[in-house]
Amino acid sequence: MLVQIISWLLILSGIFFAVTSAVGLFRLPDFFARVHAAGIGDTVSAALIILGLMLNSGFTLISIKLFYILFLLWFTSPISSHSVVKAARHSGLEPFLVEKEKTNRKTD
Amino acid sequence: MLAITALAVIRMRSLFAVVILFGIYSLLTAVLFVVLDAVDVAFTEAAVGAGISIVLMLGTLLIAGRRADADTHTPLLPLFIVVITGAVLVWGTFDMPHFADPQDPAHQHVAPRYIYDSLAEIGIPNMVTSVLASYRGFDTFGELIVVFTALVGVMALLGIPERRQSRRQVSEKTGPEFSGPILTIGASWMIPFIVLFALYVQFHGDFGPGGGFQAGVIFCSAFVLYALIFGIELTYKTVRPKLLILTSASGVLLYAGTGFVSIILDGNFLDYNVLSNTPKAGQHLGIFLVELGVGITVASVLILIFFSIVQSRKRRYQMQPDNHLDSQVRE
Amino acid sequence: MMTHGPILQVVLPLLVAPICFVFSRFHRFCWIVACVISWIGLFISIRLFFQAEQGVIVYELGGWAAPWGIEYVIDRLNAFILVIISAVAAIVFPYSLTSIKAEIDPRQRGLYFTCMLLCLAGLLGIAITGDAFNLFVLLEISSLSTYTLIALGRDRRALASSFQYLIMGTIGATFILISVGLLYSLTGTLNMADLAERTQNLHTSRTLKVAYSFLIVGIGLKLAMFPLHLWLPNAYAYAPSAVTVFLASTATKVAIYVLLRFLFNVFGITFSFELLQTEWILIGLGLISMLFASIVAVFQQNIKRMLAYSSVAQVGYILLGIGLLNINGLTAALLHIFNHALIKGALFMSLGAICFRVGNTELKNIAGIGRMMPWTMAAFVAGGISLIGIPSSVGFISKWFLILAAIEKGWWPIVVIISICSLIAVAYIWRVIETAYFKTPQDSGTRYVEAPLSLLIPTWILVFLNYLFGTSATFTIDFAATTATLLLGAGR
Amino acid sequence: MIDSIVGLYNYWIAIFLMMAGFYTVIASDNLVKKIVGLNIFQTSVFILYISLGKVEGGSPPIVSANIDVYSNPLPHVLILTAIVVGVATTALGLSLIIRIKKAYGSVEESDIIEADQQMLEPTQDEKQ
Repeated sequence: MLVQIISWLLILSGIFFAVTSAVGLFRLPDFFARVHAAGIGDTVSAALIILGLMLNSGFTLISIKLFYILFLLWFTSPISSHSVVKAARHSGLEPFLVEKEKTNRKTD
Repeated sequence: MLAITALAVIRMRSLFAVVILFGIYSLLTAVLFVVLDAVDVAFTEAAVGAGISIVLMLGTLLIAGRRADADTHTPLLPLFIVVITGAVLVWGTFDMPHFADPQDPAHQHVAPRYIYDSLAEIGIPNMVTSVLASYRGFDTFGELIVVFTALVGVMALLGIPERRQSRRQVSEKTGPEFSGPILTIGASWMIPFIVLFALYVQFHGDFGPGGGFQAGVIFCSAFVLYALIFGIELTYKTVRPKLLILTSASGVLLYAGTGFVSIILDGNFLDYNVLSNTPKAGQHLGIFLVELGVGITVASVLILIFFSIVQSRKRRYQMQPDNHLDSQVRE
Repeated sequence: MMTHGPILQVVLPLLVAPICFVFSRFHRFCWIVACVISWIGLFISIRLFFQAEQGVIVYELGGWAAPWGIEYVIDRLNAFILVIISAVAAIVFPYSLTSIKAEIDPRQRGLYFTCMLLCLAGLLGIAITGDAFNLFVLLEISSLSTYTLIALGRDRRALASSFQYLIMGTIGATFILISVGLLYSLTGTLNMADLAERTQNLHTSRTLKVAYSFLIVGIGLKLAMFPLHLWLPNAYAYAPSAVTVFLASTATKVAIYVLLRFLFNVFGITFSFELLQTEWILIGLGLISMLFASIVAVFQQNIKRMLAYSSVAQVGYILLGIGLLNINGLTAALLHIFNHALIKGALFMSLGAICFRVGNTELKNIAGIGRMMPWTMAAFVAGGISLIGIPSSVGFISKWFLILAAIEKGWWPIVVIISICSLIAVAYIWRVIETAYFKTPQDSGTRYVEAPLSLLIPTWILVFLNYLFGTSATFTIDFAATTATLLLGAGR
Repeated sequence: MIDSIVGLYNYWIAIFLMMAGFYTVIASDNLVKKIVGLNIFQTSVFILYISLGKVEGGSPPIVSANIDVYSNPLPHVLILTAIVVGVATTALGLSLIIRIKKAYGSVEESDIIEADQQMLEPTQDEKQ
């Protein structure tokens, strides 16, 4: 019973983080901040949800598979975020603050 | 969701976005396929539509440019044609058997044998694999030939990928130096797992979703990742295009050879029953060989096509204009 | 081994194609292998032809019985198509080696033979299979290799026309796929014979009608039926000559075979003609394409393109023959499938020889060539005569039966239109002859020698066949008439 | 009526998607977009097929001990084949596009038609 409650708590908080990251994806001012928001969704929320599901299913084959998924996600999604940002930097996109500073300097 | 994505594709003019949206569309379709119980198909659609097709399309975009011009001609005629066709189809559905009704003729005639007898006749639990490789084995052979034909076509058009001679031509924009430590280490950790997974899918196709084709696509994706991170030149060193040409042909020959062996052993073409002492063992052996052939060919064909498209950026093609009177008497 | 004839017919080229692919750098080797395979194929198909006279041959692939497995069915109709395809292949393959020398890059020649083998196998497979979905797969094999072959043309327009064909061809194939899906949902089977049986009591179903119309449109795209013919002239005009010969004399014929098979056997006469009255569509489209394409052909500057339009017109004759729906009409259609393969084969082959020397087939560039390359031009003239339909050539026989069929129905206007189209054919063939024999070259310095024998011999074999089957036609006529009777009797 | 709407809804969605893809193929000027449209068209036909194979209450067609109703495996097999055919066509189409880009310098259909007509014009002048 306690396991059930903990698992549901984990899943719910995972959902909360997922929603946060979705909001961030739309509301944040520039590309890099949005990648950051998406990163939350990929790592924290996915991890919480999967942990919750693992507790829910108990010690079975499904749990092991879920663990593999978690491992894969934690391994790949930071790398892919990294490469997306790298590509963006490479193609000349600059963070919002840098841009802002530049415009400020011009107006000064 | 699917409809919105499809409509967005029509409206968008950034080709990059169009291609990525198509990937999303494919993934959504794959999810829909899982809901509709077609796990094998979903697997393939995800691997092909959201995987290899996108890679090839993006490779093309590198050369063809990213933006589409605004459509110049009026869309009225196409719209008219499309509306008429759609209306005819919808009209036609009114006499169709209803969705998911077990009494549909589609589920009454041929399918029950596949569902209820295939375990006894072929001996493997995944019905899709038994139908694919045995009952309708010739379709799969045809499918393999289609992939092979595409390879021949791409190579005829874009030239055969070759290793470059001089080492200086390695461009500074690719290769491990460019990718940085995070990507290189990440990729070198991932690639063995991808290959392992491909092998699992290849040999587990009898029991779960998967099979030669999916395995081939996954295998190919490992090499695409390698090429993206470590640069195409190193990839050529890892796996030589000539070797791939050989393996792509040998996969087809393995499939056809299985068929011929069954002819020699006094069965019909692709009749696996005669391959071994008992029909079931024969079916096992036959399906194993055939799936192996599919896997080998698909993997090497897709890698080769990827190489060709990537390499074609630098290649030049001579095209003679049509009206050349200067071509004098030959011989 | 001979009981495996049906499968060997298709699989031998498929088996050799990968070998050719691996050794594609040695294009002479590929050529020899391809030729040998095409001759073996011809031998097998002739054997099958005589076997099929005795009764229908059924071959179950993988040893699974029909509706569950895929089966090959060979009756008189497709045995006949098989012979046409493999005979054309057996002549075109030897012809190719010299012909592509002038037109294809050396590195691509081995791949060219690989593609030709794949295309051949695909076409043979379409003709032989008894399974609706298998037909789609084989159709794609032949289509994909065809797109490649067209794109191998030297002109950059070959690329654009190949792409256009790829789009239209894939739409056509997808339409066929939709139709097969609808049929499957109604009947639960994919086997053609089984489909025929199970659609019998579904004639009022709207789904069946939609499946039928999608199938006709899909095949129509492949067939270059009148409003859907746009891809054909460009594709034929810019493809390498040997490819044009092969496609013009086989690809559309196979599509017509598929049309006949579905109209008469799968859906049955009662459904396709008595209920839906398809014959009017066929007659209408046939007449329009005859008139329209013939007239457009007269104004072409490129001879290959001109003959391509003429091909659209000839498809019109065949559709008209089917649409007349009596024994004479159907006989004419079947005869014309065979005869048109011979005629267009001979014409495009002689054009290929001209192209080999001149470098292109623009009308203005061949002025005075009749005296420089007498044998080649003579073959062209002989083929042209046959195309027009002058007695003693094969073209005459099929037109004669077509006219007989129209008279039998009492439709005099059709007879008039057929004669008008023949007159237009005289006009466009005459333009070529006039330029070739009676005009002097613009640049008097250009001299061309006669085409090499490796091109002339295959061309003249086809010309000879044109007149052989034109003068002693009893065998073909008898055969076509019995097959026509069978077809008309089948679906009732 | 309601019965038929519920029973056919899936097919209608598939048809709508098909037509969206079909429209992209014939209406857009850009060759890459045409290929994407073709893919959408084909993928939607796959949805139609897979919908045909679904059985109420069925489960994926892999034999396991305590399941009686399976969905129809045949459409799945057909679509596996068709997907492969689709990717083969795509690959060939894309390589044609690359060659077209190199030969014409553009992948817009209207540009290509224009370029071809310009090529024809000098020949017509010579004739006059």
